[in-house]
Amino acid sequence: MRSATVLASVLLLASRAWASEDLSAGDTAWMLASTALVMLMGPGLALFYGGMVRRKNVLATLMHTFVILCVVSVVWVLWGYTLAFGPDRWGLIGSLRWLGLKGVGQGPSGYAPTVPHLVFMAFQGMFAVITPALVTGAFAERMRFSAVVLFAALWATVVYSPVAHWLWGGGWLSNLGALDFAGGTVVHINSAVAALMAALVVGRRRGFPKEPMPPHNLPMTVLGAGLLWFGWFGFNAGSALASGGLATLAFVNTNTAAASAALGWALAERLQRGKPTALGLVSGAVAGLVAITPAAGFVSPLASVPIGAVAGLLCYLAVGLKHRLGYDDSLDVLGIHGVGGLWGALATGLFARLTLNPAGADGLLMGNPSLLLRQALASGAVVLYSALATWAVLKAVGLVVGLRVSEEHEVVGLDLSQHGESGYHF
Amino acid sequence: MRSATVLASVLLLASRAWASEDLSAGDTAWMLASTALVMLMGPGLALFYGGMVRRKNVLATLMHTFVILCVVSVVWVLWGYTLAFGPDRWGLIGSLRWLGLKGVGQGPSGYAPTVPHLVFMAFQGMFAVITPALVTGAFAERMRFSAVVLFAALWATVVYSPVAHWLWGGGWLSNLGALDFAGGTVVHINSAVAALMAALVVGRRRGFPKEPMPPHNLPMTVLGAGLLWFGWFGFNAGSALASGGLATLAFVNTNTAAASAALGWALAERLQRGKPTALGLVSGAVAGLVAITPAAGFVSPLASVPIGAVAGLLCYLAVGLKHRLGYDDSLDVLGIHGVGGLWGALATGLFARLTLNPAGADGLLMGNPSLLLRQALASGAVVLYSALATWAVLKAVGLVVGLRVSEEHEVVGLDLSQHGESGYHF
Amino acid sequence: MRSATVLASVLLLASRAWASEDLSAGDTAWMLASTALVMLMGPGLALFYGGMVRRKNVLATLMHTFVILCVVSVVWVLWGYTLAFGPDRWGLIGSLRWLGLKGVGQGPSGYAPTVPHLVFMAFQGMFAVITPALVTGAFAERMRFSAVVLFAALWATVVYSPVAHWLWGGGWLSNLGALDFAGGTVVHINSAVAALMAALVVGRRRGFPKEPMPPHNLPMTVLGAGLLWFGWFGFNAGSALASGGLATLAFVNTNTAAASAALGWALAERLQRGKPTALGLVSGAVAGLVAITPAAGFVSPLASVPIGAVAGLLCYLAVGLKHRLGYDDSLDVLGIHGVGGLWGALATGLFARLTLNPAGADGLLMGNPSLLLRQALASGAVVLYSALATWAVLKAVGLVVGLRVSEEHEVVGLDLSQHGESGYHF
Amino acid sequence: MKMVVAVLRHTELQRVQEALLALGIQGMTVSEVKGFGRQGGYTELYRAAEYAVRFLPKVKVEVAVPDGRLQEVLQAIQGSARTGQVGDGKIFVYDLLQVIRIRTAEKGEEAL
Amino acid sequence: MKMVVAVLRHTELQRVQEALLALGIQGMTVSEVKGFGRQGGYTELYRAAEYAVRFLPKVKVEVAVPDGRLQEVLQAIQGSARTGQVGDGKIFVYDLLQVIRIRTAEKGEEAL
Amino acid sequence: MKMVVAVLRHTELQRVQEALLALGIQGMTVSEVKGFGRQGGYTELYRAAEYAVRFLPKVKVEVAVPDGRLQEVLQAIQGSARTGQVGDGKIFVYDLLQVIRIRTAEKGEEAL
Ligand SMILES: Nc1ncnc2c1ncn2[C@@H]1O[C@H](COP(=O)(O)OP(=O)(O)O)[C@@H](O)[C@H]1O
Ligand SMILES: Nc1ncnc2c1ncn2[C@@H]1O[C@H](COP(=O)(O)OP(=O)(O)O)[C@@H](O)[C@H]1O
Ligand SMILES: Nc1ncnc2c1ncn2[C@@H]1O[C@H](COP(=O)(O)OP(=O)(O)O)[C@@H](O)[C@H]1O
Repeated sequence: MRSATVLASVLLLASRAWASEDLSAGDTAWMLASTALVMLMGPGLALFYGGMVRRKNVLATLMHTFVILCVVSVVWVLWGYTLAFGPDRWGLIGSLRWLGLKGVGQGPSGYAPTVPHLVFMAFQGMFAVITPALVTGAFAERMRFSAVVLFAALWATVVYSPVAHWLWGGGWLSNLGALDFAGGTVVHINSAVAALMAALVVGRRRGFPKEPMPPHNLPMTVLGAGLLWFGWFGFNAGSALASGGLATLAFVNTNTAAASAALGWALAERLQRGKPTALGLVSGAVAGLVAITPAAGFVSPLASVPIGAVAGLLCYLAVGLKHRLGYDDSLDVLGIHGVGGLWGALATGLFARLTLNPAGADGLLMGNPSLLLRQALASGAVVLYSALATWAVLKAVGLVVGLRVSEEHEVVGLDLSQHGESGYHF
Repeated sequence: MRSATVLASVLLLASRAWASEDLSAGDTAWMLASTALVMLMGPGLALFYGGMVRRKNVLATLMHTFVILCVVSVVWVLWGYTLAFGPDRWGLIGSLRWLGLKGVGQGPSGYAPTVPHLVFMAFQGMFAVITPALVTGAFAERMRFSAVVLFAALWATVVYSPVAHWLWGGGWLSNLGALDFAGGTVVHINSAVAALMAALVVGRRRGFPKEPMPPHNLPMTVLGAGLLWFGWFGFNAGSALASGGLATLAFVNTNTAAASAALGWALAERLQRGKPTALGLVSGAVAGLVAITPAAGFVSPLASVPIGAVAGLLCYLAVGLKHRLGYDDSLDVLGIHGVGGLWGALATGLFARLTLNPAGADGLLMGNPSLLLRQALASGAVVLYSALATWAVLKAVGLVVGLRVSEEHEVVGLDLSQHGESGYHF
Repeated sequence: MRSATVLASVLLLASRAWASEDLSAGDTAWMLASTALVMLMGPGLALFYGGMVRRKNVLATLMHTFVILCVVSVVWVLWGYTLAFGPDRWGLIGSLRWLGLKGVGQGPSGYAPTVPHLVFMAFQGMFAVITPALVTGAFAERMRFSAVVLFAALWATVVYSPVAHWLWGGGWLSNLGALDFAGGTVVHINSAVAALMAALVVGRRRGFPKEPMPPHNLPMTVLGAGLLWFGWFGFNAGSALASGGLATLAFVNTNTAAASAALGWALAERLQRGKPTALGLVSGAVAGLVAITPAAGFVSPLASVPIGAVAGLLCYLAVGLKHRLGYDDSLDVLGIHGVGGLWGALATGLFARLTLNPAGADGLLMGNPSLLLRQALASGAVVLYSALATWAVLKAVGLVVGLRVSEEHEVVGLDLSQHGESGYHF
Repeated sequence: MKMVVAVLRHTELQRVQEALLALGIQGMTVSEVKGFGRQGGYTELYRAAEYAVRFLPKVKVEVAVPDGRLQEVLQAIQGSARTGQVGDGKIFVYDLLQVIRIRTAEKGEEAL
Repeated sequence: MKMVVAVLRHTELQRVQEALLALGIQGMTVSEVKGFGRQGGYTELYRAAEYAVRFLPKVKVEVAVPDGRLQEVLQAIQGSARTGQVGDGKIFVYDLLQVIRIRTAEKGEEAL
Repeated sequence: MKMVVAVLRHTELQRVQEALLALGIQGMTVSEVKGFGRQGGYTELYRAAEYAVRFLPKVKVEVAVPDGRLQEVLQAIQGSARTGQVGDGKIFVYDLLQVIRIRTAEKGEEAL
């Protein structure tokens, strides 16, 4: 009898342990921290971009990212999340079942069984924020503020949510077997293509490319890059959706690729122009962070070195294109996030190893060429959809509020003309 | 016999699991991270305020928050913690049993049974730091440095510790059933009332309100707001005192309210004056963070949208008051933390739902008007006590070291006259 | 029979619990967060230093730390980690068994049994980054960029890795019983001695000490100090290599010592020169963070108050030495990290208490004088080795690429002459 | 025409501007300068280094005026910029050979 | 010799510089100033405070020229700095008693 | 009275100031300028964009002096500001019609 009691209490204990294993405090702690880190990429990006524009546009540029953090945070809670991650409809979009977060609560979800559904929602929401924020680099220094707000709300709904669904919400591209650990395709290729469309539709800055437009505050840009690097640990290692070995692998790869890419870019500058630059070093780091994003949970730390170094080199070469081709992607979203993201998607197809992550696949170097193909296909699909849908969104925004400020306001600067403020009173 | 051995070892295991469940590594990880995040709100607030003052006072303003981080950290360890959280005396104050952290160790406490007592102490200490630091916005650009130091030490002891005890340390207001999840009353209403008293006692800046005193470095303010938002995740979600569903709920509400409030303020500016501003956007975000603070663990994410939006609107209207009423609350502590905090306390009484948090209560919208009453009562009690006690503290500081710098020093600027430094040598 | 099944399932449960205890999600969450925090000390240090130099050298100074983050991150993955932490050879150095992270994977290691080996590697890697980055303060405003890059790679290999091995990788100093919780000797004394050698070998800045060289942007330095303080929580509390009581103790000590030291320095300034300064306050905080580093996991929070306060005072006195002795340790690495680190190492020998950490020891105040001796011995050994080896590294770098820029370039500034950039276009 | 150049305290700029507006002066150009004079400076302290700050921030106002209005302009500036403390600044008067308004190519007093 | 001082819009500086280079002018000195004139300013808004920004950023160009080249320099500046909108700025001409090149101690027109 | 305006390298400012103090000169006004001249500039690189930096930072010193002291002041500046490298800068001398000390309303040489 005593034994029975003991057993009963052991069973009780077992069930408690079971229950507390369902929702892991450690995994939740890491996902909360990761979500906060990805949120910090917003201010990081704002500073990264804000330092690169001319002084008269610094506040407007900071506001672009900041207001998108606000707009998309609300959109995501109301309808963005359910469109991206709600129960699948035809492989294309999420249903409206989780509209306004109905049913998204403190218990776990199918996406991440050891953490509250709400933290998965919040983590993904920060990705929905950062993606349109990246696009703003393309139309910096000339876009109307109201156009940015409207663009962000529409684009998050019409472009980001479906694409996220395709790869992460159970949509057709994930069924196809394409891998995107933390958003190389969903975030970077997607935003870069949108950026190119925006640069083309909105048109060049007055004076581009003849007039010098040097960055007004590069220490601000360096600080922004530092915060981006820091936040990216949440972005990539958080994409394991749990604490543990996989998160750690992604963490290490993230750091290694960022470092390698910064060195790659600086070396290229040194060789071609004799001087490595601060802007080059931090741009290279961002390029490496972009490139490792889709691969972070699928490749080894050693593979991160070439993935990063090549990213630094390729993106350095790519940022020169705009001067030759004549479009004004002002802060090089295409050159860095497009080229870096595409290289990362393909590099995943080259370097991935199933032994590192059973949810992954083997890449070309492990003798499996099919993954590479699937990566190319997924990238291509996103390029196509993003280009068309972004074009439509921009046209709609143009009709409703107008895309560009007047030439006089552009000359005076957006801070004074659009917001009635000056960045500095020194 | 074998069975007995098995049982024994199972029991051993059970007791181990029990023990390790007592102190949760995951909960502790989140509380450590949260404490660090709240500490970062110090530098965040310093920059938020530092960017808003004139160039000649930037270092002095940064130092206000920085020195308070130092002074109150030490005060808290020595006597502040035991006054606020030591074993209750008459519902009014903590006893001196934990003076100098005697008995506060690596094991758990009654306040948070799954994390070390020391981390609870440290987490609460960061709240004791940030509260007087908020007050400094009211007397920026004219207060003596030694007065700030003395004020912080006294105020943390005489005002913050008792009020924290009343709501969180087992004091009379918590027994009354008033809710304050993360400090709407203890931190924000409390500091804002103190700020108003300080503005009145210290007097206006020379030249206020006629002379223009535009912010000298708004990008600094935007960065500060970004760090505040980031750190606030620790402030609010850490107030669950554990990782898990409740922390997640508070996290999501925090982000949603901040975003909604920023949009609310910007919209109000747009409607009333035609232009949304960068300072308005980030001020709105802070207003939303303030307002959600007391409610974060009691309301749903959908409720955070109106809580935030109304906070943005109300605080926008409130910051105008000082020009009409003539007091110089230089950086609008009352307008943002007072009005936002009061609205948040009442909104908790409106939107709280017992089903979300069994330690909470139902609010008016769930058919329970009594909570609203209790919220109003608690706020009123804190307003009254804070006003009187702050007044006394200011008078005492004034007698001992004098509150204000000389007019000549105010004109030259505090950096040069009080600290022998210039913020910038450009 | 039923009972047998129950027992079996209980045993299954037991084994699962066992397994999941091997790798703790909570411990891993804290180590991932800590690693990210220590990485952020890179940008923090960059800003701390960058604000103190003259405007014309701000980017070069930021780049020093940033490029070292990149170079050492790669070096560490490739060969640095195995030299420092690979299986011990003669108590002096790690073997090459883990070259290129071979065998360093997602499972636990002997160093930290509850977290993935990879996160231990990454955490330690961030220490290897920050140590040479600290050195750059000694030769700011005159060093060639290529020399910095080469110096970092060599120094991390030849100086940092062995010294880390001696104290943390199972080398002779740890066998001797010297304590260094988070790097007082390995990081701070080591970098400070290297800094002195660098200041002597590279020589003074043109114009030192006659020409005024005031910091160009002190708010940047304050922000950097804030980020350092925040990141230091990862540095010290992460050095527990797990979440829990010990990490918490280190966390609390870190905060308390930083606060006390800032107050100590400011008080000394006030007494000696009448005015506490912003640069003094934040320098004091850093001095306190340095001093508590070796002691953080061995002493009580109350002991952190004198450890910090004395650190603030001593370092304040020490930074004056360079003007009297005539070497140009430009940003006071010796005065702060050397003096603070040495004091911390000895203070550990004074204040350590075995009851707080069974892996520690009792110090002099607990009646055990031998620890103090061991601390002095370990410090002495590192001073000696670091001085000689750093000298050799500097000579080698000088031969290969030259240490110093031309005088003309120094006058124009490193940003323009070495990197073809200006920090600000205002 | 004359160019009146005044080096002032920042705090007095607004009063000077208002005094000039009251006279009907329609334009001026302002810049940041640093002044060294009898006014004592401050000592700046950065860790162990002390620097005497002998250059204090001042503001320089340039106003081109027709010859006939010189005296009243000088009086207006002197009256409004004065605090009576050392460091109030100086007014310098130069002869102006020519003034051209770029927009219209107007010359001389018409261009003011 | 004459000193030609022009207050211009920032956006026109490059064109002015090119026009002067085209004339063979070998040197100039530029500084940041703030101008007040007929050109309307902006209103700045900071929370509840509104400030009329009456001082707009301008750039000041100083060119010392030999007497014989004054007219063409004035024309070059006026031609290249003009947008036709209020706020184009002004050109002021002073007499220069002496110019010295510090490096060589050359004096007068040789020093230009 | 004369106004002596010198455009110098930043690095020589301190020596110039000391040279003037040694002459008993009691005041001066300094500002930041950018100079374009024979001195070669640098190339700035920002990602793919290269800009020739033709404007180099210089410092402008203004000293009002009594006529009788002009020559020694010119010599002091020229002597102390010279490095012999291209870009040492120039000294310009203007006639000053009037000087007023705002604090006391003193005029002319008394105001210096
Ligand atoms: N000889 C001078 N040449 C040019 N500027 C001068 C001269 N003397 C004074 N100044 C300017 O006038 C300012 C005020 O002069 P100062 O001697 O300090 O006070 P005050 O004019 O009240 O006697 C100085 O800061 C400087 O900018
Ligand atoms: N009387 C004046 N003295 C000095 N500067 C002047 C004067 N009038 C105008 N300015 C300068 O010229 C600039 C342009 O003048 P403004 O009246 O706005 O336009 P415009 O020259 O096209 O009529 C002003 O911003 C100011 O810097
Ligand atoms: N004609 C000029 N008018 C105004 N400033 C000039 C002129 N020529 C040169 N300067 C100023 O003098 C500085 C030095 O001139 P530069 O030709 O480079 O060297 P140097 O005087 O040694 O020949 C320039 O940077 C510029 O600021």
